[in-house]
Amino acid sequence: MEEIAFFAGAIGALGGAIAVIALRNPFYSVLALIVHLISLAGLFLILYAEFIAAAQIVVYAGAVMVLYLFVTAYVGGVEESIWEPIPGQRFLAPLLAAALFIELSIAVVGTALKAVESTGPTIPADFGSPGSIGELLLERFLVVFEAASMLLLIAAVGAIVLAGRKRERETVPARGAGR
Amino acid sequence: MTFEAPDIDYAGLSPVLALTVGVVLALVVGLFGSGRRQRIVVSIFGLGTLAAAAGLCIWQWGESKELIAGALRIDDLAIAATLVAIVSAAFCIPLSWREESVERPLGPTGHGEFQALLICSVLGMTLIAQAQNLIAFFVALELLSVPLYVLCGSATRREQSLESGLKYLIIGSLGSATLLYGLAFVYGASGSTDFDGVRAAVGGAVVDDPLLLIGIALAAAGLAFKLSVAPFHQWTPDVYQGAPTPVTAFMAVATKAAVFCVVVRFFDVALGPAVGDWQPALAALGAVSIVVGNAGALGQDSLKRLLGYSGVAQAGYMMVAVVAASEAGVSALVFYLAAYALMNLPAFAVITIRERETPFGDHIRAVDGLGRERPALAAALTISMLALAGLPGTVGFIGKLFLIEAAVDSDYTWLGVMIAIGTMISLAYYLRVVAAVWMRPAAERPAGGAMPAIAGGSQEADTAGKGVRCRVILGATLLAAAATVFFGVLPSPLVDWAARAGESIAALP
Amino acid sequence: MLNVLLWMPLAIGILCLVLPHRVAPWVATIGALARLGLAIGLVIGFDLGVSELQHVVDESWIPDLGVRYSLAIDGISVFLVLLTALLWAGVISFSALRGHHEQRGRRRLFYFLLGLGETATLGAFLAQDLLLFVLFFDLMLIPFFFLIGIFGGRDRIAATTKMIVYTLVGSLLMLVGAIATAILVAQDTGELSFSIAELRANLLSTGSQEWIFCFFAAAFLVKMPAFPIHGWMPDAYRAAPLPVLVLLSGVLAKVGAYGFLRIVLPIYPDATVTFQEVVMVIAVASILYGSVMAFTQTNLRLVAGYSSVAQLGFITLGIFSLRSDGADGAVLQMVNHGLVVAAIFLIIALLYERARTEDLTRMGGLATRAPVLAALFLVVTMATLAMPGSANFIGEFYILNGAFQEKIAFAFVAAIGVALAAFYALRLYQRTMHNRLPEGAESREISRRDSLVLTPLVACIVALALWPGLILERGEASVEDKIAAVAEAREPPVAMR
Amino acid sequence: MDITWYLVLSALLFAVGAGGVLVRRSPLVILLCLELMLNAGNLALVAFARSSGNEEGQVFALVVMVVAACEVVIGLGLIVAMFRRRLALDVDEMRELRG
Repeated sequence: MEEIAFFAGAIGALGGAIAVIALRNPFYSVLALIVHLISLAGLFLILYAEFIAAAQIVVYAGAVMVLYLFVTAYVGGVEESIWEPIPGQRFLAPLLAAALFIELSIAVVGTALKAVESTGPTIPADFGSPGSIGELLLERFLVVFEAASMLLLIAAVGAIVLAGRKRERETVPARGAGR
Repeated sequence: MTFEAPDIDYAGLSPVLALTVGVVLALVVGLFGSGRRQRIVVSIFGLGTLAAAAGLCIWQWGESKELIAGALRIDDLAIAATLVAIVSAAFCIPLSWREESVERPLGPTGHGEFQALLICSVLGMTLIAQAQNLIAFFVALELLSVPLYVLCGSATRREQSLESGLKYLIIGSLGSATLLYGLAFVYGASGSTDFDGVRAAVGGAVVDDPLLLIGIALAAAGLAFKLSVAPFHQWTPDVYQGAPTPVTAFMAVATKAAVFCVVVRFFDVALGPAVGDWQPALAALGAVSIVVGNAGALGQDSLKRLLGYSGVAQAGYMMVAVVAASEAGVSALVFYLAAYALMNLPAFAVITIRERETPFGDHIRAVDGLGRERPALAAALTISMLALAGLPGTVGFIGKLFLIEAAVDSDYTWLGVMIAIGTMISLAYYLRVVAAVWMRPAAERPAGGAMPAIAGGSQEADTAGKGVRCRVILGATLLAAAATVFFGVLPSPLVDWAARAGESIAALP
Repeated sequence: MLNVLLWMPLAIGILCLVLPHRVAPWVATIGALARLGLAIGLVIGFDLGVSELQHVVDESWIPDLGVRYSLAIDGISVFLVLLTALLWAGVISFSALRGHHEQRGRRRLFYFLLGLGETATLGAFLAQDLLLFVLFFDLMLIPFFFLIGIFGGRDRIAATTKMIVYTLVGSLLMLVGAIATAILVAQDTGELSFSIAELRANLLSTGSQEWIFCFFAAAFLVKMPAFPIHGWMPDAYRAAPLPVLVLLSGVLAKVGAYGFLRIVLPIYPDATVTFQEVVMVIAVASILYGSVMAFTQTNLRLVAGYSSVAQLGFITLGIFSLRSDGADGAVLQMVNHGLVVAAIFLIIALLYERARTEDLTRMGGLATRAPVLAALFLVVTMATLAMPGSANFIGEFYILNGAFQEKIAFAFVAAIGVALAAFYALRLYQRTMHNRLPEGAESREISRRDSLVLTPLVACIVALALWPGLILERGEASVEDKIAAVAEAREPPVAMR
Repeated sequence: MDITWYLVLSALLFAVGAGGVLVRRSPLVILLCLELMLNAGNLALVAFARSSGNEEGQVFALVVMVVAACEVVIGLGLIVAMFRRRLALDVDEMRELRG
């Protein structure tokens, strides 16, 4: 049963990922990424990470990707052909990616760690539940939690700085006038 | 469910708290007023925050304790790196006055946002310098990077600035993702996210496990992106050139200080038992960086690009100190970081001033004949260049001396020789700037004497604020240049300070 | 005493920066003369026949790095200090008296840079700490970079950059070598120290000595400059203003030779023995190459420049004969050559004003109405070609004597150089002073203000010819001491016979 | 299921993401590829959390989501700003900063 779930999730995640880089229209790429994220959330569930899975779907696949869709729609799905880049790079990039994959796989498969080669140790029933994650966040990782919230705040400020209240045509003639 | 709030040592955490409050204050104060009044008020708050944080750091000097369930650790190394970051941020604030990107009244970035972003980046640096576990390390790295991406792109009118912001974001995120993957492997191999736990596990059976090795390699590559160590440096000159100059100054100096601090903790301490795994790799990175950076700087006509490549080379020099993996190495690193700040900031200040005074931007022609026109500025730039080249009588010489000593002491004499060779190559371009300053006549300006296209704002506004701006910037520049010479002649105070920082890492030989 | 001597030039230089244009040169002159007085005082107060260091200053400077601020003089450095003070006083007063046109309206900067240069040079001669020596050795370059780059002639920027890159290539490797020495010694003794005496007491293994020797030798040979690595010399000599050239050739070139005696022989004796022949080959090559080039050049500066290459070759040969005779002669010759070459460059400055050219082929007849100038020049020429009776003759005699005892073949070849010196020196004198006066040139007697500088200088040359013992007696003990350091590293010659 | 399976899948996703960053030119898609890489990291973290039996990896993964969100927001902000400046949304055309 677990195998079936894993392979279903894996096919979804991998298919989504490949679609992201293969599709020409960024709009479809975003949609593919959403598929990828939801499949990953499934895998997280199998790994007993309920809270992460929920956050993945609600926050990530839900909110962030919607923002992404809006921007893509606003900027316009700029069609770009994949097969026109600098000669060489398009051959080199897959090669590099393949080399990276092989290297990582060697590390993962070649490791002598017993824990990795098994299904994992027995774990308490509330492993990965919102309660136990929350407890960790507020006790051992309090600083991390606060820093992450600071990061969100500053990202919001940054977005406003970059994209917010900008009326280019009005500000240009106003140079020096509104001091 | 029982919930136990962790024990919080507010004294040790005080610099972080001060900076956090500062970010919020700068944002709130920035909402009121506009133009000149806004600039003054926000700057008072911004500089006040930095001064308070610096004061609290000095108050905590000599402490060595874990904060908040072992996630952070405040010790002399962390404080030293934080102070370098704070000083460069404080230097950057006056530089940003009348900068086109922040001064435009109706534009997107006001002084409030600008300084909030700046202080937030300092906050990230403070946290990363204290980080004691992988998660805090990662989130702090982002906390320092994300504001920098925005600051680089903050001159939204200039295409260059936006491009540099996007480029920095993409490369920075690529680095983060690589680092994250490496950290994940380190976590997987050791089963712990705490540096102590990693150290304990690495000291055990996993030393030669492929999982750990690949993890270390990926983490080193990711950090090399952030430190602009070759061959992960390609973004550096572009981003340095495109970003507003005050931001470049801050980015060049402070980022290195903070990230090198965590590199010491991560490699020298957490991965200390696996020293044989990473030492040759980092040594190679350092050597490549020295050669590539210095060679790249040779033909550059843009001063910011030149300093960008020189930064690549200098990062290589500092990498040598990490490779030494000894107390002397950490001391040398801290000394060099402080020296690096003192040497670089005046150079960037002079570039900023000349960008506004001449139509040449950051082209080397902008400083032609500076020796006759503005002797004080010329002297500051000269001292800074000579110090970067490591000539005696400046803090740069002592810094190199310290680095070479650490390298030789750890049986990496060839890296010491690499530093010497790099310095030789670097003379060619540093001296080119000095020669331009003193030995060439001033470049002819295009007819009309118009202000450069990039220096926005009206002529009127520029002359109005010129007096104050120049005096403050000039004062700070000359102070830094004087310190460069002072600590070159009497280095003992700075050496003691650096040695204390080195001693605070107990795990090193 | 040494502290005052060392830092006064810099202090007065900084003072000159803030003084009015008209006053600065005179303040600088007074300071330079005061230093000259101090240096003469050092020579008078020097204890004869003692090899120990005198007037020792020893303060802690950077304890964490084991660097001390320690200064002292001995029989070798005392005369080089005197030479430094003398030539700087000469150059500063020469420039002040003429309100030198080459200063391009930046007089204050000129005197500041001269002051900085003097402090650095004196520091190199006085330092008794290896790292302090390296520091001052490198620091010397900075003022000269600016002096040539700002006040020089055509192509000055390229020339000065070339010079500084060439010389720093050597001296940065020297820095690495110095640090490696101290650390390798510290690994045995447990205490990090750069003190030359300490390092001498705890020698390195032969293998380490050898590669470090190469770094030091590179630095010193470039500075001199010696034959294959003299590439910076012609450009820099063409571009440099003449007063600066006096210092460059008269004093700075000696620092390299001095470094061999002060540092390389005592600290790396085994390597010195290993590389003795290599350095002697370089020295002889420099003598021949320099002499031949000096004979073929038509530019006055380059004639003097290449003759310096040859003379420094002699000095190196003397030192690396590793005999006390040779080294004694080398010390004497360092001072001699400094005085002579300084006089020559000052005379070249005068000749240039009269002939409006520095090209030997377009000069002539300048002696017709200038008997005093001609007489002074003649004395200098005779000293250059090492006429018997001049101090140069004695110096070269000692050097060749040392070389004969050590390696006959080298001495024979070097002796050819002595003969060649006569050719180029006489050619220089004849072409400029005799024959017909070309158009545009005028023969004019030396002015009073110029003779105020040149006459004492020539008087020094004559005095030294009459009393070379002044230097030989005082230098002897210290030189013996340095040679003794190497002698232990060699197989004892007695055993061989 | 062995944890190794998850890790191999994660490595594959990471490689796909990295390849995408190299191949694609539109900044929008490059950002998506960076998301892929971060998510591959997340999968590895969660898998390692399972194998080591502690939840620290899961907390890490949560933080990575926040980070990813922030990077997306800033990246989109920059892209929108550039779009407003009518810049070509093509990394290869950033000629201004070539060199």
